[in-house]
Amino acid sequence: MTRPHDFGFDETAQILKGTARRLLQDHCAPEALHRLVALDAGPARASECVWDEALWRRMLDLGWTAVAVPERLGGFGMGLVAIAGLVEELGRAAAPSPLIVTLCATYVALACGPAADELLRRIAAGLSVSLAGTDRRGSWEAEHTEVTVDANGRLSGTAWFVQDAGKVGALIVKARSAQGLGLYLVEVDATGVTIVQDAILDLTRDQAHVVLREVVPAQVLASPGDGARALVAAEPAILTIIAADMVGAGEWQLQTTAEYARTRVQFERPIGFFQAVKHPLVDMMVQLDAARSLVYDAACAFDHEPESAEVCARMAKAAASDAAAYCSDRSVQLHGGIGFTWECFVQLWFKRQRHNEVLYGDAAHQRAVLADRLLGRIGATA
Amino acid sequence: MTRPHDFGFDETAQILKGTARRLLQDHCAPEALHRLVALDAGPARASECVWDEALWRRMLDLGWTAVAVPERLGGFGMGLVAIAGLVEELGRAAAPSPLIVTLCATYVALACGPAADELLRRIAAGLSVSLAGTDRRGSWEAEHTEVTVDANGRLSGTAWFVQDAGKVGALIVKARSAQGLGLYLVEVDATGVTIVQDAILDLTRDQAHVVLREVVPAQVLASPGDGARALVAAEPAILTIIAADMVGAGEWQLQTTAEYARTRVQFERPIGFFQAVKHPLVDMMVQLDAARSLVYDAACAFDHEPESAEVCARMAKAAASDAAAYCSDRSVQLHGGIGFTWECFVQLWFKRQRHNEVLYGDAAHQRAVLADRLLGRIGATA
Amino acid sequence: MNQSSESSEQAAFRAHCKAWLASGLPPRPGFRLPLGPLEIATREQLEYLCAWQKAAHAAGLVGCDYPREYGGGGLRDCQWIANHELKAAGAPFFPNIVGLGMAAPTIFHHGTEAQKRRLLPPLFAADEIWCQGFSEPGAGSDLANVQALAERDGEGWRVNGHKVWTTLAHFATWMILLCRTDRARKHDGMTYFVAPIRDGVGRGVTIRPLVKMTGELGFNEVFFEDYPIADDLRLDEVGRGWAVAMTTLLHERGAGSLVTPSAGGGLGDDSETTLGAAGLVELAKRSYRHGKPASDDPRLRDAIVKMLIRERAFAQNERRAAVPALVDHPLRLPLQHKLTLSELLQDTARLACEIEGMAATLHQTDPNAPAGGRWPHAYMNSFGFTIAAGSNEVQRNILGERVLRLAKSK
Amino acid sequence: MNQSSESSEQAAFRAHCKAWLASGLPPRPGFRLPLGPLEIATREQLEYLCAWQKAAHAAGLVGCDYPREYGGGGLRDCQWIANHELKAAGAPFFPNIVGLGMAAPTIFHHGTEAQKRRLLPPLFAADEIWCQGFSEPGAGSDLANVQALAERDGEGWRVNGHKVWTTLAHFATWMILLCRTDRARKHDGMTYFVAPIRDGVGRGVTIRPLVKMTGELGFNEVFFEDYPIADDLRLDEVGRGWAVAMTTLLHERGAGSLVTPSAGGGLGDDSETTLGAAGLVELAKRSYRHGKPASDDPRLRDAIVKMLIRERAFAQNERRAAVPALVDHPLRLPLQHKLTLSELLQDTARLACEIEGMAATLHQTDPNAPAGGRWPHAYMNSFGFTIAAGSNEVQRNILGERVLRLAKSK
Repeated sequence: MTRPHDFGFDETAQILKGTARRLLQDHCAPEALHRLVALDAGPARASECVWDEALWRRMLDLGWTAVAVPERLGGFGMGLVAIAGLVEELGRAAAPSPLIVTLCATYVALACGPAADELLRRIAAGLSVSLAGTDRRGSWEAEHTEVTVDANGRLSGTAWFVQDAGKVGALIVKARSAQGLGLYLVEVDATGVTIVQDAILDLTRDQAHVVLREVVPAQVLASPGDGARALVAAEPAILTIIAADMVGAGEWQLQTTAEYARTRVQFERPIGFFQAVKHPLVDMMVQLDAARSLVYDAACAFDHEPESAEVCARMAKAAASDAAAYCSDRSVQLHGGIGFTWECFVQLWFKRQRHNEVLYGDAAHQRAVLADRLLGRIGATA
Repeated sequence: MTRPHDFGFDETAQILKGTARRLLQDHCAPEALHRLVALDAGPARASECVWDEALWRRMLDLGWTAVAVPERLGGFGMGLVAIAGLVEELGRAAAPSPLIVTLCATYVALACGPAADELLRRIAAGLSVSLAGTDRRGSWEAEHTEVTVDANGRLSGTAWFVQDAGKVGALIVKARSAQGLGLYLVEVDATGVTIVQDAILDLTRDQAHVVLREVVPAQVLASPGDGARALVAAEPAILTIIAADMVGAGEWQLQTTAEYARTRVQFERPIGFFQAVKHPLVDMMVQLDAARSLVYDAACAFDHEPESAEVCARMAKAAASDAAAYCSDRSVQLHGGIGFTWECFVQLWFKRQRHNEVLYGDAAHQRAVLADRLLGRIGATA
Repeated sequence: MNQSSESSEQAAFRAHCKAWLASGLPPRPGFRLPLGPLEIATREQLEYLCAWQKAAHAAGLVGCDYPREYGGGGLRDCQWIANHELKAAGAPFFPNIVGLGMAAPTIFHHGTEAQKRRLLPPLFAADEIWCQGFSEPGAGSDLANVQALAERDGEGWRVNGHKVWTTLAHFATWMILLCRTDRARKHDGMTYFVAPIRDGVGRGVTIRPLVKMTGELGFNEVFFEDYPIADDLRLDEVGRGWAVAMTTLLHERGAGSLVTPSAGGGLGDDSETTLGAAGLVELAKRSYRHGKPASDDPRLRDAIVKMLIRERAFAQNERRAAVPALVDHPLRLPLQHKLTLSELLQDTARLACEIEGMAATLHQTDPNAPAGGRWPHAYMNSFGFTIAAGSNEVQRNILGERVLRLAKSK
Repeated sequence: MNQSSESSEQAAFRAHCKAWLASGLPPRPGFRLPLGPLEIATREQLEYLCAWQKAAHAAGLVGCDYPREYGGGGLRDCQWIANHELKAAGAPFFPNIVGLGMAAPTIFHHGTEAQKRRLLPPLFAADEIWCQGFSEPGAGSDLANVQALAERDGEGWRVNGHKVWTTLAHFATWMILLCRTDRARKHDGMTYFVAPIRDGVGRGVTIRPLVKMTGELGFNEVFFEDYPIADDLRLDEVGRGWAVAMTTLLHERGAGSLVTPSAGGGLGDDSETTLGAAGLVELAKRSYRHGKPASDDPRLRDAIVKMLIRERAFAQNERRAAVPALVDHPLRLPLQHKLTLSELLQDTARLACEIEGMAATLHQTDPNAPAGGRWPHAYMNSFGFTIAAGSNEVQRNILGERVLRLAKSK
């Protein structure tokens, strides 16, 4: 396949991104977001699922769950490059919604073949779905699920760190049996499903662990033994999506902190005059630009050159995680005292970024896997 | 034993350090040093051994090879804390001499017991000695020597990365036999010894690999099987001495670069006005002070609490290596164009520091060993 | 541990500390202790800690180097010994942190005899808690921009203004208060007061808690509206406020001549209640990466050892600062104290979050949060320390200008 | 590789490049090639590289986007395609780096028709080598402080002054020369000339090589004493020198509208002649740590992969810079070019030295020096890049001010 020099970021992608920017500016501005998710500073807030369902209905009206679904299944069949543009805007707005998990789940479903056609149709029609299969140690590796399938095809065990579980209608559950890993669609209201909300720091999402007790899945998406392959195929898209979220959120952190540096006066100067403020802002920009270019590189590789998609996606996730960490850290420090308060908006992005950094493996994890790919496994040289 | 709160840095130590400062200011000022070692910029210079033998005789007159030798063997019996102060001054002046290698060798001899009494007497009287036993990969670990002893006690093989080999009168050679590691005194002019000067970057020392062909040692300092223990006992002192050299050299880099920042004018300001210059200078200072405190901590531990000497020494070497790397890097960058030239003195310290950083294991090596001590070996927890 | 260079007074005092601490530590409370004075949230925490400071003061471990007539111990160069023994014994911290670290040395150097006799004894005994009224919304790092106005009103003064970041204000009896008394002048237009703010609540003083980004309390805003203050509560002369404030900050930054009484922060169980690098080792042994203990990951091992080295270097800097022959400039090490400590705490907490991985997403109220969820909170709270008392950017300016004699950046 | 968004002109040009490069590369020379234009040391190296540039120009790969009447290819937006194919083919670099990257776009934008016709064709063909006369001992990062004085002398000018850091001056025919023509004005008191300095040697021009900290040559000092220069060698108007110099620097920093012709630097064997991160992988496989290959050390693996990521990000930034819909500010990516590339090269070389361990002490003349001793030299030479063309400190100011609209620091 060919890799377009412009990443394949075409007019449709531009329109999608532009629409997202405007919708979120209108309905998820920082003031509104803070009022929505940070009204209560008390610790009880941590395990609540707070979001704007009216905004979600607008997103559904715009068909955003359908963007990645093929046209033959009722979707728009857009490439990951266009999706990355959309997700950048969700990150920039720090918008709480089940869209990102649903997009991730869509790529898993796409990798499952015809067995997931029905699910993809439902997603295109507005079903929100999250992925469930991380173990208690936070590992997303295929073999690390704690959910098992019994001889009757019923699922039992706990899936940890399920993102936005409080907002979705269904889950794609990773489960092990003697034949290997399978993937199963589970409706959240099915018998035997208990969703236990975690108390988390990030105010712009929710997280839960999902306890399954002999749950009959609504559908088998990948039979035992076929699940790992589908997950591996979808992983570059998932990593790219999370990285795009971080790049968008980082841009908000950069612009908001730069604006503060242009207006806050100390020692009779806007603080951006001081190189101790100016240069870290430039370094935020440099790191973000590197990560952003790698996000589009990875999305383009996924769309056009699958054999290099994994390496590119891990590079993007690693660079974006590091950029997010640096931008979060400096956005608070450079805001000085005010940046350290609950009422200042920077805390919302800080916490969203910290959460995204570790999702599906932090920067060091991605680099460790990349080292295996690019330097050979340890012991291979000796 | 007890650890004095003031590190045991007493009046004698102060006098030794002060004398060294003055002597080196008078006889090894930067201009004189540059004239001595950097007269020739051509590549042939790299494998020459250039030093000021008259200055060396002054050092001998002051008894500096005798400082660590016990009084009963004709020395001054001073502690490592006092030696560290002396070595700091050698580093500050970037003085070329065989003193540092001789001090390191002295601690190996001290760990050999009565067999090395004669050698220590000779050192106190002015013999300069270097250590020989690093392998071609640069490992100083006891088991990695490439020199072997035959049944007749003759030494053969190559010792790599021998420091200041062109200046010393004798070598302490690590050699393996079936019975284990032994330590041997070899005179540099003994039959079968060939000293091949390496071409190196540092202009303030020389380095060689020493080829031994059936060399009859002048003396057995540690019998086969006893050598490793002596090396382990001496290693904290060796690491502390190299770290002290780096701390002294780093202080020169800091003060010289700060002086440049006070006087060089750009944009109508002394460049030290700009935080992009000021803050790195402060960070140089912060890193140097941490390393310096750890050097005296390590020296004091060696003198008073041998059980913690290794950990303290490795911490000092790690911190000093990192500080040296940072100071070297920034001393060139902050000097701008002029710092990048042969005629500017900073290159001399830059290269000395780069050399010291890797001697006896760089910062990461020290931390890897420290991790084994402080976190347990890998696999111990599982 | 016998110290070779100690005077006999010091040796005797050390022995006294050891003996008293062997039985003088308070029992563990039935509730969770805060991680530091800035995190004191409940009155029961405060009372427990005040009782402990009072007992330690009664035993002579608090304010040892101050004269006896001011509630001190009348000793010389002994507070560091008490601190050392307190830390070794795993004693809890002293709650009157602003009082001990900032108000006491300032009152001692600038107060009248009457002020010293009135204010210092209850400060040492934690009978009266102190808070600081320096920062304002427009005067953070740029303290010389203080706008809170004290105007002459008969014999005394009347204050109008708005202070922020006043730790412990809701528990405090007294505030050290920096005001402008002359709008036409900058540095020499300020005056320094000690304000009985608890008595002022409802009579011109309003205290409003500021919520930190963690959702916790700890700081306050304090509003003054025509708040009356007597002239005998002025410290030093009118217009000398900046100089007095510099004494305060010198001590806050660890560079003062009087050692601040301090203790560990724990009750013996380091890994549970402190935020030191030792906690990282424990955490790494309990956390997993790539299916193996995080403590087996060579990259994390390297990072943890770096922190252990920085922590030891910090302690050894304190040790070396007391050895004149190994100090090049009297302010060089003391002015690094706050800078290096705050960045060490921040980097340690950040690394802990990395070790925790996905579990670092959990709030401290989540039962599965590792180490009680304290590390992500510690990371966020660490910004209070890197920003407060002159941001670290300003600290680097001060070090560059005062120690390296570089041109002033402002 | 067919590129979906290319015009037919571009596609045809790409095919042409591929076809020509399949046979047009020069044979390996019998001597060692320098690592970059700044390291050209001997006349035989220069002649080999000039012959190569001349051949590539004749084939249409150099100056493709310039008009034909100036020796260009008359194409649109094709130079990047040539550069891409040159790099993919492992072609050697072009030696006339100052000419192609700085002089050509400046002459194109500010020169007269006659100047363009006279100067550009031999520049592209490497028949005339160019050097830069901007920096002075007192005007490094602060270029506006240029003191070299050009005074009216009849019809022409007479120049007195001292330029430093003039790469390639000893091989150059021409110099771009920034002079002060009005002492009373700063930015608008400068004028820009193109000076035939080879002809001037012995007639007012003295060239003295500057020795780098590596002991190598590469830079020069140039002294002007009553050096005469004709008025038709002035570029743009008197007093407009600063504006013209900004065009030069914009292109040097990679932010100009004209893409600079460039190639790889090697002849197919990456690990031997380039300084990229791929060289780190090879080096790590051949080096040892703790008795094992350095490529098995997880900490070094992590560090090497970081460099591979930064290197790819740099290339992807170049790619994204050409996609307007993914660019927020026109100068944002171009102005990062020199900053990120120079720090990437520096950090890569520093890491290589760490991988080498003790062997990094060896000079390139030592037969045991790994990779021919190029990494420690590359580390030292990298400071030329982080300091030159406006130190990276100044680059960060420019980015902060022009892209983030922060207050000017100077």
